[in-house]
Amino acid sequence: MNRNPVHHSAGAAHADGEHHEHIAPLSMYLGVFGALAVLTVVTVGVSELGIPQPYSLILAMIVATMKASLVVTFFMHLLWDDRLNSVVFLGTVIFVAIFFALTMTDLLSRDFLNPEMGNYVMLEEDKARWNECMETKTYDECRDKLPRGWSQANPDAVDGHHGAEGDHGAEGDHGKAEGDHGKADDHGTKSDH
Amino acid sequence: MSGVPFGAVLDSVREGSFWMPPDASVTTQFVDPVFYYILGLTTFFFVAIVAVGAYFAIRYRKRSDADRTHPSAGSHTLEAVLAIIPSILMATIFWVGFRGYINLSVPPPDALEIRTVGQKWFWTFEYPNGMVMNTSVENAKLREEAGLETGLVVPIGQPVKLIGHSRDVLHSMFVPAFRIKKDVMPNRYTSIWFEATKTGTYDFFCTEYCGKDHSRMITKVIVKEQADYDAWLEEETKNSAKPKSGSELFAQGGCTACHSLAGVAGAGPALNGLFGRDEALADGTSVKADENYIRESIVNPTAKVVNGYAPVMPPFAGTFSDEELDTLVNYIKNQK
Amino acid sequence: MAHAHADDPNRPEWVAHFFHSKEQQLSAAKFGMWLFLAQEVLFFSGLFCAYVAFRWMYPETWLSGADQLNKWMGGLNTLILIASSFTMALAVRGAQTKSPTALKVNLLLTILFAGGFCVVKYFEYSHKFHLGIFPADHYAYEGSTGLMPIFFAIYYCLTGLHMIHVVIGIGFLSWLLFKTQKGRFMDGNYAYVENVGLYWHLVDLIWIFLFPLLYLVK
Amino acid sequence: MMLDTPETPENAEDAPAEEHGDHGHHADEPSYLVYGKEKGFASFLKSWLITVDHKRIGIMYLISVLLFFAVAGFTAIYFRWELMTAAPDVMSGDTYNKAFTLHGGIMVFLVIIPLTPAALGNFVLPLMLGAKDVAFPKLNLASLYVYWAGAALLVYAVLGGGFDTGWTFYTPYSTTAQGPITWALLGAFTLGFSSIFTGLNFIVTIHKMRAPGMGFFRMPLMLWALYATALTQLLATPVLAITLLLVAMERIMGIGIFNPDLGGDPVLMQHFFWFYSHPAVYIMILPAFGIISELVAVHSRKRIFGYGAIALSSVSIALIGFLVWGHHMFVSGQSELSGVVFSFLTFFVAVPTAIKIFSWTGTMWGGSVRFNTPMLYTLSFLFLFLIGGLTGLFLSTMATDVHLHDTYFVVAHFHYVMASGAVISFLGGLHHWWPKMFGTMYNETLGKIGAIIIFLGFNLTFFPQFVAGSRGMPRRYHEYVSEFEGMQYMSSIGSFVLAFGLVFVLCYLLHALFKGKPAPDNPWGGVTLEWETATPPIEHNFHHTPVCVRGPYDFPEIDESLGNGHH
Repeated sequence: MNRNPVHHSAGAAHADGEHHEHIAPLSMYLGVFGALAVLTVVTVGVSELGIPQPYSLILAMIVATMKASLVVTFFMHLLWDDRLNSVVFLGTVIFVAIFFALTMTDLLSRDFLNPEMGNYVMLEEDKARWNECMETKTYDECRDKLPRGWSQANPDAVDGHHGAEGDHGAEGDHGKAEGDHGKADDHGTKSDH
Repeated sequence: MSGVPFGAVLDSVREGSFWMPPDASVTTQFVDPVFYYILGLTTFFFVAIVAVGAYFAIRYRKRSDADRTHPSAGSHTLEAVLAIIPSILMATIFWVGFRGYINLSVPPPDALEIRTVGQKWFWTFEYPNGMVMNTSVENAKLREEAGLETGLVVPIGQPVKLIGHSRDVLHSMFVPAFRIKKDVMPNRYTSIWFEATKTGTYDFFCTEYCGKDHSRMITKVIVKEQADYDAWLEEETKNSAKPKSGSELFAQGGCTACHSLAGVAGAGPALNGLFGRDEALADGTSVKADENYIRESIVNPTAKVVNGYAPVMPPFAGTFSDEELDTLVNYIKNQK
Repeated sequence: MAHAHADDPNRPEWVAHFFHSKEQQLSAAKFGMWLFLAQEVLFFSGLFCAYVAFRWMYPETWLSGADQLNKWMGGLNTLILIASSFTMALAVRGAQTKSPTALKVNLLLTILFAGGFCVVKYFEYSHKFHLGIFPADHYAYEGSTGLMPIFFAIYYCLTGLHMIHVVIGIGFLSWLLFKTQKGRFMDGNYAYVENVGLYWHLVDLIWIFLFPLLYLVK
Repeated sequence: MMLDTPETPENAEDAPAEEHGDHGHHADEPSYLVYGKEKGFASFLKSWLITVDHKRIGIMYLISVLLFFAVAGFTAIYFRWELMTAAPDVMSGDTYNKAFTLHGGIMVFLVIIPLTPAALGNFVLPLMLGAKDVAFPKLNLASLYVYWAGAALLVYAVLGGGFDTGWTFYTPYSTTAQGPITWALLGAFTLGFSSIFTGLNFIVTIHKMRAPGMGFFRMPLMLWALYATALTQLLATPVLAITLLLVAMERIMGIGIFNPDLGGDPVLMQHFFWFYSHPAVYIMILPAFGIISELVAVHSRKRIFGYGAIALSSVSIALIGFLVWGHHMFVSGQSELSGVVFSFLTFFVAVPTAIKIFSWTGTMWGGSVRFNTPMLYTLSFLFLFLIGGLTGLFLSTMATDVHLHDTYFVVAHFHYVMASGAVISFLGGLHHWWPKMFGTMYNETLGKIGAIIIFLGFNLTFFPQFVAGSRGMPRRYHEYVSEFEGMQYMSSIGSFVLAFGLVFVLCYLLHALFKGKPAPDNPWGGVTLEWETATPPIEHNFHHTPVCVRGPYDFPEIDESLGNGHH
C-alpha cells in the first residue's frame, strides 16, 4: 500500500507524499484511444441489429462501463495514483447506485397493496376517454380530451405539424394508445376532472 | 388577546388521553398500542440515562474525593452490550410498527369507496351514487342557511375507503381521531381507510402545505347511525338531483376564494358588472365580455387572461354539466 | 519522528508556505480535484435517476421519442469527444515530460475537438427546434405518441447541462493554452494541467454513458 | 477514509517532548485579529476582506451566520406571537406563510449548515491539526463569497415580496405559486456550493496536512466529526443543486420532470430533495457531536470513553445517513414497500447515535467534572438531544408516523434535535474556544445564568408542541382549532424566554469581546494542539510545526495518578 502522507518510520528522511510522476508510453494512450473508438462503433452497430428491448439496454450499458473504466484507469491515471483517489471514485459510484436503487424501489412497487395507487391509473382513464372521443369525432375536435402532456400521433398531420390533410404523419393507430403495460381495472365511477 | 385558555387544555384532556385525540375508529388500534409501547421504552431509557449521567456528574465533580484511580477509557464489552440491546429493542419497535402499518394500508374488501378531491382550499366528496358533497366555506354557509350540515357523512361500523386525488397542488387527508393520513396528488390516486366506531363529529385537516388558506382547508367527518345515514343520503341525493342555483354553483366551484362579487380584486378579477364590459387582456388585446368569453374563461381560463392577473385558475372543463354552466354564466351575467 | 519536521530543504518556490513539500501539494491538489469530480458525478446522477425513473414508467414514450434523435450525429459526437480525451491525455503527458510544443499542440487539438462537438450539437438542436420539438409545455410536434414533454425535458436537461460543462471546459483549456504560451507549467508544477485534464475526462465519461442511454434506445 | 495503523506510544516516546510549546517567547508577532491594523482602517478592512487566513474567514462566517440567526430568530418570535391564540389576529395568512418560510429557509440554508463547520470549524480545524492553514485557502475565501452571494439572492427574494413555499419547495406548489421563488431557488443553489467548497477543503486538509505523529486515531474527535460532516456535505449537496435547478427550470421554461400536468411525478422531486436534506440534518448535527466529545473530555479532565467507538460512529452516521431519506415521505404517496425499507434502514442510524450518548455519559465516570459554562451547555445538550433522539423513534416507526407526520410532533422533534444540536452545542463550543479566538475571558456567572435560561426556555417552548402534535395539530397552520390553544400559548411564552436567554448571552459575549480581561493561553487545560499556540494565535498559527506526542485527551494529571504509564 502506498505510504500514507504522514510517514511513521523514524528513518528515510525522504519527504512525505508519494506523488512520483508516472509517465506512460505514447503507445499506451494510442491503444486506449483505439479501443474506445472500436467500442463506440461496436455499440452503435449492435443497436442496429434490433435486439429485443431489455437486452439491448444491458449490452449498451456493459459496453459503456467498459469504455468508462478504460478512460478512468488509463487516461485519468487512477491505476498508478494514490489509492485514496480510487476509493473516492468508487465511493461515488456506490452512492449513485444507492440513490438509484432506493428511488426505484418506490417507483416499482406503488401498486403492490392498493392497485388504484399505481402510476398509470389516471393516465389509463384519460386515454380511455380519448379513445371514446376518437370513435366519434376527428383528431382536432378531441384535442382537448388528450391526457395531460400526452401527444398523440396526428393522422392528418404534415410532418408533425397539425393542419392540412397530410398522409405521412406517423400512423395514428389508436390502438397504440393502450400502451403495453397492463390495463388497470377501472373503478366504476367516472372520475371527472 | 383573550385570557389564558388553560381551560381548553383541561377539557381537551378529558376527551381523549393526554397524548392522543379521541379514539373513534378501528384503525386507532393499529397506532395507539405502538405509540404507547414506544412511549414506555423511550421514557424508561430517558430516565435511566439522565439518572446515570446526573449521578456521574455529581459523584465525580471536581471538588468530590471520589475514587479516580483507574478511570476506564472504554470497554469494548460494555460498548457492544450497549449497542446490541438497543438494536434488539428497536427491531421489536420496527416489527410492531410494520404490522400496524400494513393493517392501516390494506382496506377490507367491502369498503364503501368515496372519492375525495382536494383543491385549493376545500375538499369535495363524491359518493358511489354520484352525489357530490362540496365542503367549501361559502357552500357550507349556504347549506347552513338551509339547515343542512356540511362534511363527510359516513355510517358507523362500515369500513370506508377514501380514494383521493388533487386538482392543483399537493394536499393531505388527515383525520386525527381515526389516526389516518395520506397525501393527495394531481397525477395519481392515493387511498386510506377507516371504520368509525363512535358517532360524532371529528376534524378533517389538510396537512400538506398548499398555500394561502392551507389552515382553512378543514372540514368535518360526521359519523351517523346506519338508519340516519341512509335517510341523509337519500335526502341529499334528492337535493343534488334538482338543478342548483347560480349562487350554489358559484359557491361550490370555490370561485369566491379568488373572485369577489363586490368589486374587490383578489387573485382573480372582480366579477360584478363584468357582462358587456371590454376586458383588457394580458396579451394587450381586449375582448367584449359576452357569454362566450365568460363560458370559455370557466372551461379553459388560460385562453384569455385578464391584464394584471396570473394564469393560475384551474380549468373547470368537466366539473359542471352544460345546464349548470348556463346557470352559472347567467348568474355572473346579472351580477351588477 | 526522529527529527522535527523541517520543511523539505530543496523545495521549489511554487510550493505554498503551508505545505511541507511539493509532493504534499501535488497530491493534495489531485485529491481535491477527485473530490470535486465526485461531486460532479452526483450532480449528474440526479438527471440520470430521472431518466431511469421515467424510462421505466413510460417505456413506449422512450421508443417513439428516440425516433426523433439522430443516432449518427450522436455517434460522431462520441468519437469527437473520445479523440479530445486522447489529445488531452497527451497534453498532460507533454506537461509531465516538460515539452511545451506537445502540450500546446494537444491543447489546441482538444479545444478544436470540443468546438466540433458544439457545432454538431448546434445542428442537432436547430433541427429539433425547426420540427417544433421545444422543451416542455410549448412542445408543438405531433409526429410521435407518448408523454413527449417528459422525454424531451430529460433530453434537453441532460445534453444541455453536458454542453454547458463542455463550454466551461473550453474556457479552462484556452486559459491553459494562454498560460503555456507564457511558459508556465514547465517547472514541474503541472497540477493545473492535470486537473483540467481530469475534468475533461469526466465530461467525456458522462457523454459515454449519455450517448447509449439517449440515442441507442431502440 | 483510509485507516492508519494506530500510533504506537513507543515511538512517540523518544520525540523531544519539551519543544512542542512555542507560545510566549515570540510575543512580538501580532495576533491574527490585529495584524495589518497599523496601516489604517481602509487597508485593515481590505486585508480582512481578501484574507486567506482560515481564522479570519471563520470570524467573518461567524458574524454573518449570527446576523442571519438573529433575523430568523425574531421572525420566529413574530409568528409565535400570532400562534398564541387560535384566531388570526396578528398577521394575515399570507404573511404567516412567508414568515415561517423565511424562518425555515434562513435557519436551514444560512445558519445551521454553515454554523459549526464554517464558523467554528474554519477556526479550529487547522489549529487542531497543527497545520498553518487549510489545503486550499483561496477556495476557503471563495466559499465565504459564494455564501454571501447566495445570502444576497435569498434576501433579495425575501425583500422582493417573500416566498411562501416552505423551505422544502415541494412541487407542484413551488412551480405554480407567484412571487420571487426562482430567486430563492437560485439563492439556495448558490449556498450549496459554499457548503461543498468547505467540505472539500476539510477532507483534503484532514487527509494531507495532519501534524507529524498524528495518525487518524490520534486526531481529536472534533476533527473526526468535521471529517464526517465534510463527507456528507460533498456527496449530498450536489443532488440538492440539481433538484433546485430543475425546479427553477420548471418555473422558467416549464421543463416537466416534476410537473404532473406534463406527466412528471411530484413524489420524485421529494425523493431528490430528501436525498440531500436527510444527510443535511447530519451535516447540522455531526459537528455538534464533535464539540460535545471535546467539551465532555476536557471539562471532565478524563480520556473520552470509547474513542474508537465515537470516531467510527461519526463516519458510520454520515454513511448510513444516505440510506434513510424515505422516512420523510411515509404518507406522501410513496409505496408501502419502500416505506418499509426506509423505516428498517432508519433504525440502523439510531445505533451509532446511541453509542455516542452512552460514551459521553461514560466519560464523566471517573473524571473530575467542572460545572463551568461550556459544561453546562454540554449537559443541557445531552438532556435535550436525548429527548430529540428518542422522539425520532416515533417518527421512524411507520404506524405512528402516519398519525404524527406533518404535525407539531415533528416540529418539536426536529427543534429538539437541530436547535439543541446545532445551536446549544455551538454555544458550548463558542464559550470553550472563545478565549483562544478573541483572547478575552467572558464572565462565568453570567454564562451559567444564560445557559440555564436557554435550557428552561427551550423546554417550555418545544415540549408542549409534542403534546399538541400527537393530539393532531397540523404543521404550518396560521389559525387552528381552539383545542390546541393552551399548548400553543405555553409554547409562545417559552419562545419569548428562549429569545431573552439568547439575547442575554449575546450581550455579555459582546461585552467580553471588548472589555473582557485577557485570557490565559490554555484556560481549560486542554492537550490538543490548538492550545499550544498563542492566544489569540498568530497569523501562521505555529512558529514551527508542532509534533503530536500523545493522544488528544491524555491529561497530565491522569498520567500522575496512573504512575505515568500510558493508557
